[in-house]
Amino acid sequence: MSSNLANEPARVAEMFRKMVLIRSFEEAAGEAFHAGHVRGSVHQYIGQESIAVGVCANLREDDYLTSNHRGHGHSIAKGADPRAMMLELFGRVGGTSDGKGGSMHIADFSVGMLGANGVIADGCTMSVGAAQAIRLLGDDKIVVNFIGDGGINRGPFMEALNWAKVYELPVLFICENNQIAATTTTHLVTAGEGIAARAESFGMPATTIDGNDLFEVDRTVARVVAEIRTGGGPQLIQAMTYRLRGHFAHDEAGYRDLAEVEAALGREPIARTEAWLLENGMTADEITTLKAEADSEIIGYVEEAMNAPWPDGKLAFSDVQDVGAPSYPGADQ
Amino acid sequence: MSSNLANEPARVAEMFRKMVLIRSFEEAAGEAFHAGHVRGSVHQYIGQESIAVGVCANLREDDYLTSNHRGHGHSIAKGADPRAMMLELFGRVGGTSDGKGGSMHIADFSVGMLGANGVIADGCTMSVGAAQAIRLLGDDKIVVNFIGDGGINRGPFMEALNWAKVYELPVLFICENNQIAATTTTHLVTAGEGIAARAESFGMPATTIDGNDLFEVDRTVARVVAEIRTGGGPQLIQAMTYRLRGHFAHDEAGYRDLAEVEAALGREPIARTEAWLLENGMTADEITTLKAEADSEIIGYVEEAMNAPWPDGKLAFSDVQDVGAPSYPGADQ
Amino acid sequence: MTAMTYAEAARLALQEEMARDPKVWALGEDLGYEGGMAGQYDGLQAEFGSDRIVDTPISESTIMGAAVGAALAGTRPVAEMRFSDFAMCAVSELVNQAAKARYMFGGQARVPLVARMPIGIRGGIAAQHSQSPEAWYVHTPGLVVVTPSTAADNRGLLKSAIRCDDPVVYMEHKGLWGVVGEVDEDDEEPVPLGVAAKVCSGDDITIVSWAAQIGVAALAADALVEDGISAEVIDLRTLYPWDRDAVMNSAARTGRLLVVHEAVRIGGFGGEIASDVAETLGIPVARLGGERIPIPFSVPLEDAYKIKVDRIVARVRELVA
Amino acid sequence: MTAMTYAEAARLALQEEMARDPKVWALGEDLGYEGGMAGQYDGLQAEFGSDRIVDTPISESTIMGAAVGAALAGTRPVAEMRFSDFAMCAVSELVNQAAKARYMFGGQARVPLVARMPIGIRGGIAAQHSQSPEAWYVHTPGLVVVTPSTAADNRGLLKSAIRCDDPVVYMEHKGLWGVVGEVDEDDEEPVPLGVAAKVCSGDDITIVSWAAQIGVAALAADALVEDGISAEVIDLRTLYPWDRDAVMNSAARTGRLLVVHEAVRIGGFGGEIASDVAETLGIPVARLGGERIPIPFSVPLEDAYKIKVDRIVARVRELVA
Ligand SMILES: Cc1ncc(C[n+]2csc(CCOP(=O)(O)OP(=O)(O)O)c2C)c(N)n1
Ligand SMILES: Cc1ncc(C[n+]2csc(CCOP(=O)(O)OP(=O)(O)O)c2C)c(N)n1
Ligand SMILES: [Mg+2]
Ligand SMILES: [Mg+2]
Repeated sequence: MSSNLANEPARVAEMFRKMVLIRSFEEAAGEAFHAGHVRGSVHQYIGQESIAVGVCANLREDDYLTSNHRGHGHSIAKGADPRAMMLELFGRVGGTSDGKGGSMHIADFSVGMLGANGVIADGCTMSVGAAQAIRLLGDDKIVVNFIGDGGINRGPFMEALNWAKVYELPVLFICENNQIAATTTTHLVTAGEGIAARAESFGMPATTIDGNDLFEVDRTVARVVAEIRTGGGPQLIQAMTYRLRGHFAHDEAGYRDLAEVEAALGREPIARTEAWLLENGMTADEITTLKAEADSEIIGYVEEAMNAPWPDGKLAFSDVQDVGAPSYPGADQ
Repeated sequence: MSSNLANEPARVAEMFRKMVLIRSFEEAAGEAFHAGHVRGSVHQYIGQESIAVGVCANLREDDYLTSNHRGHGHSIAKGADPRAMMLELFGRVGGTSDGKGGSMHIADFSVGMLGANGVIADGCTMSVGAAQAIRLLGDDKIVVNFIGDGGINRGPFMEALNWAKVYELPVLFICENNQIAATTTTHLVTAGEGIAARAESFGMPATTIDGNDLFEVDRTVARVVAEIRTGGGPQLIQAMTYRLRGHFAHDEAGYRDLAEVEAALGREPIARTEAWLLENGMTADEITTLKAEADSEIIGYVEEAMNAPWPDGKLAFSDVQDVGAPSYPGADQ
Repeated sequence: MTAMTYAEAARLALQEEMARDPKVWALGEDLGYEGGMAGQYDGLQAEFGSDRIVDTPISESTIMGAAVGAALAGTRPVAEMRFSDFAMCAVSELVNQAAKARYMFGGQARVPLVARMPIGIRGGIAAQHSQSPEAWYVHTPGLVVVTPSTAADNRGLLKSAIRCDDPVVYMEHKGLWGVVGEVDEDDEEPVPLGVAAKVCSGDDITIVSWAAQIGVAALAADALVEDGISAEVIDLRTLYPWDRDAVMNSAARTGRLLVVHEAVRIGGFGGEIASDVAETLGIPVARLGGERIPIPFSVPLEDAYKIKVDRIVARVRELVA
Repeated sequence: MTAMTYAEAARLALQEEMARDPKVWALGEDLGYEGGMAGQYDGLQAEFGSDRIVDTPISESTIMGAAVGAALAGTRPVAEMRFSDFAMCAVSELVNQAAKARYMFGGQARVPLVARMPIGIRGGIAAQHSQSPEAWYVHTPGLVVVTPSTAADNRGLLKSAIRCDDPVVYMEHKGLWGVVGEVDEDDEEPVPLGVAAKVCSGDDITIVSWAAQIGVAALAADALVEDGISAEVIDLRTLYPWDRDAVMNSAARTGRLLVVHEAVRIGGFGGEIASDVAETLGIPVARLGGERIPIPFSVPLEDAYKIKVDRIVARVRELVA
């Protein structure tokens, strides 16, 4: 694993802790889904944790993040509260959206997390607008948008690349290339040399990195964020990775080549970061403890969620709009 | 002007005749618009005639063409009947759409002209589908799509580029780069090096040519069409040109730099082709006659259109759909 | 008669039509391996090849736009949009192009495509995956709109939709994918477009509905028997053209009309039916539909949106009282 | 009072709001030099700079999507779509994102944007430039829908739309751009959303309409005087929320209702109003709207689509008879 003089073991340990927390969250979310406690769909981020964590370690709390359907990891990394997120998945009071949103609509505006998104690539166009708002308000925030390697083929994403560069907006697009979109091997439906070449055709600098290498993510994003924040214009980072689970919790991914999965497990980011930490002063015991703490933190949230009150049906009628707000129980006339 | 051993003077004269016919048509359409005979909008093709004519000279009648808002030239070049087109502009019986469509909806399916289009870039996605149909039906037709340099920034066009290359479809995209979109100088809203670089980023061969040079258009399209027809996959040609008139007939183009217009007039395709013909055996008299014939042909259509019957209001209710067809006069219940 | 699910019946219909007519093909995301969201394309790529069951990039505009172009060029594409919510990424292609090509070109074109876009609540997939925008497309000239409610109808109506020379917006209800019904496999006749089905007969009130709401309406009709109220339930099946004669005849006889749909009530298609009946017959009319809120995620919130049996029963009681 | 056109009044409103609130900005194609399709942005780029009147690429999805993001991030964008037909290239951004963000995120977000998308027939711009899809957006939870019919309202309602914290679909009518009306420049108060205006008073029938159709309805009311029929014309101005009280009160008094809109009648918003009135008051209702055909190009064909004075008069006579 590549290293870096700036790699402070304490800092790495903290990033590692977040990665492990995401992993625990996702395992628990999957189990809760299979146990029937969580409805809808749950797209797990397992195997990609180093990307969200490495990216967000280089953001300020007031920077914005826009995400996609696979947004749990992005949210936790940006600072959203995993307890409120778990309550949301369970549809309970106290959830990030009070049960109105669910897994695909996690958001925490207090930490700049402007929302997961159920519609692929719509978050991309929203990002460039958020960046225009930043400019208009005279702030030095930046916007980070996460997009998958399947999502890059939607027109709005491509429009957004052009737009970001035309106005030289402070946007960082992170394409998490896990090589698959649902059941589709993306290179089969992606013409040309891929997203980096496309971004460059818009005049946008693009860097391809090993997304499972926390240090490479950290180092690259640190540089790129600094460039963007100081007015360097938008950039794209393609983070190569691998989706270790099915597309969503109810997908057994039978289409996956087992040898490929096996190989990917060997490049999985948590074990790699763990190995570095073991070489750099952390003990196996400390790591075991850290993981157990993460697990028990998350299990606590699951238990809390399981026992938390359901929202009152009335809540379904709030927060629709101010003008012409619906009334409960609603006139059936 | 570049030349080519294959340039048969008779063939060039025939292409020239079509260019002149388009010019006459567009001048007449503009006049009819200003005189109040033609309603709606009329986007003239003046100054770009060599592109449509040079492209279509290399197509078979059964090849498909999809166009945009500036479709008169494309239509005439593909073989649509200018008489029926003029009747359509005037909204009269006998128009290509019997008065239902107007300038932005000229089509002639009998010669593979699948329609102008009032929505920018929607024709691009339709093109790749037409190409899939060709493949499914086992034909060796190709599809040509015309797109402007403003239209290339719409997502559906970019999706279509990817799509065409993924399935290696027989599609030729012609980007007519007249450097402007309505009143917007396109390089100001187009990031990167432009459309050729973008096409290449999708793995699609792209050739940039002087679109006002009939011979360069002819030669390039001949080569590219042959490659596409024999299974070479999609390509893009960027034809540099200049819009000599306003965006539409009611636009005086006051935003135009007069020196630029002056310079563009010097590169205008009809005069350039004319010069070649004069050097290659055609006499000035013959050219004068040819132009006069085109003018009088078109003036004849204008007069006919002016005197042609209006469609009966009932016709508004036909050709909507088979199932649930509206009835005339329509029940007001 | 064979028992099969709504999804299996749709698969059968597509398979039969693809076998019958080589010009029929389908395009969309994950149709091959996944076989569609509910297995409605299972095995068809293996049977017909990847040129006829086309796995596409995530490019909704082009899925729909390509279908329009392919229809203009003489084939019969089925454009699978997965969710009517995602079809909102392709509205121009559907409404500006597919719906208008024939007309704008003075009858030169035909656009025989099926825009397949499931609607409705499946449970917990919330605001961006549960919408029922059928009223939009009913309001759009050029389009036919179909909303099957049973396995047999999903087979028979999909066949009609594929054979139709007009663009058809085909809206399966996601909540019905797994519902089993009897299908007569030997009878390959399509179910005609524009013809309603009578779910149960009654004399006191006509209840008009479609898609998943039909099951709820039928239960309500059962419950009303205890009140001595006999309700006639009509499944429109096709929303445009809707079977106006069937509705008017029934409503003229019962003297009361209630339209029930899962879609939002305000601006919903129930307004068309109710106002048409009121204008034509001058009888009491009423509508039930979702409140004008996005579909929420959590169980009690989603429940608060749904039109359940008790609400239908209560409304009918008021009308009949 | 100053006489100005509908377009000039809109320009004035935007200028006033941009001067008042530095968070207000606009984005769209050709706003700078061209000043918008009807001059409704004339001179504003010179006054406020190209960061606040932004000339964009031809990227409708991003015009709308960027507006959503910019609204979430604390500004008040006006997304100019030029034609409601082109806004169909950005339906997901409007309906899946703008309309739902606040709700899906449990109230964390506000989306104070104006999606400006002119509707209607201007004359000869045919099927892809003349649509009136207001009913779609009325049916969409989260959205406010505004359709001004006069210069004064275009100023006052645009101001309200810009100040509103909800996403507003603002639908000017292209046929009204050049129509002159009196505007009180000194009165900077916005016209409230959701409040109808009485165009003329009457006792025999209530005619509800909006946008360009108001002018036609008013002429019809004039013509009906000769028949001894006194018609009250109500301009809804806002379609969602529509001023139900004003309509119900008037209709309860006159005892008859006619809704007239330029949009296609079938599935149009007239169905909502007529059925609601029929359900609530049980009085005779009727609707007039365009036939379910795309808007054709040629004069007699376009005329055959339009709802002219004589048709309104005839329908009212039937109702009052
Ligand atoms: C516009 C749209 N089309 C289709 C879908 C359905 N869908 C959800 S996730 C997904 C695959 C996404 O793949 P990718 O972008 O690579 O992200 P990943 O799942 O690999 O993280 C698809 C097709 C959607 N949500 N939105
Ligand atoms: C989707 C869409 N957006 C906007 C328009 C309005 N419009 C018509 S033509 C035009 C400019 C097109 O420029 P370009 O593509 O360069 O073609 P040109 O007019 O130069 O031939 C615009 C913005 C439209 N017709 N469709
Ligand atoms: Mg992926
Ligand atoms: Mg141009």
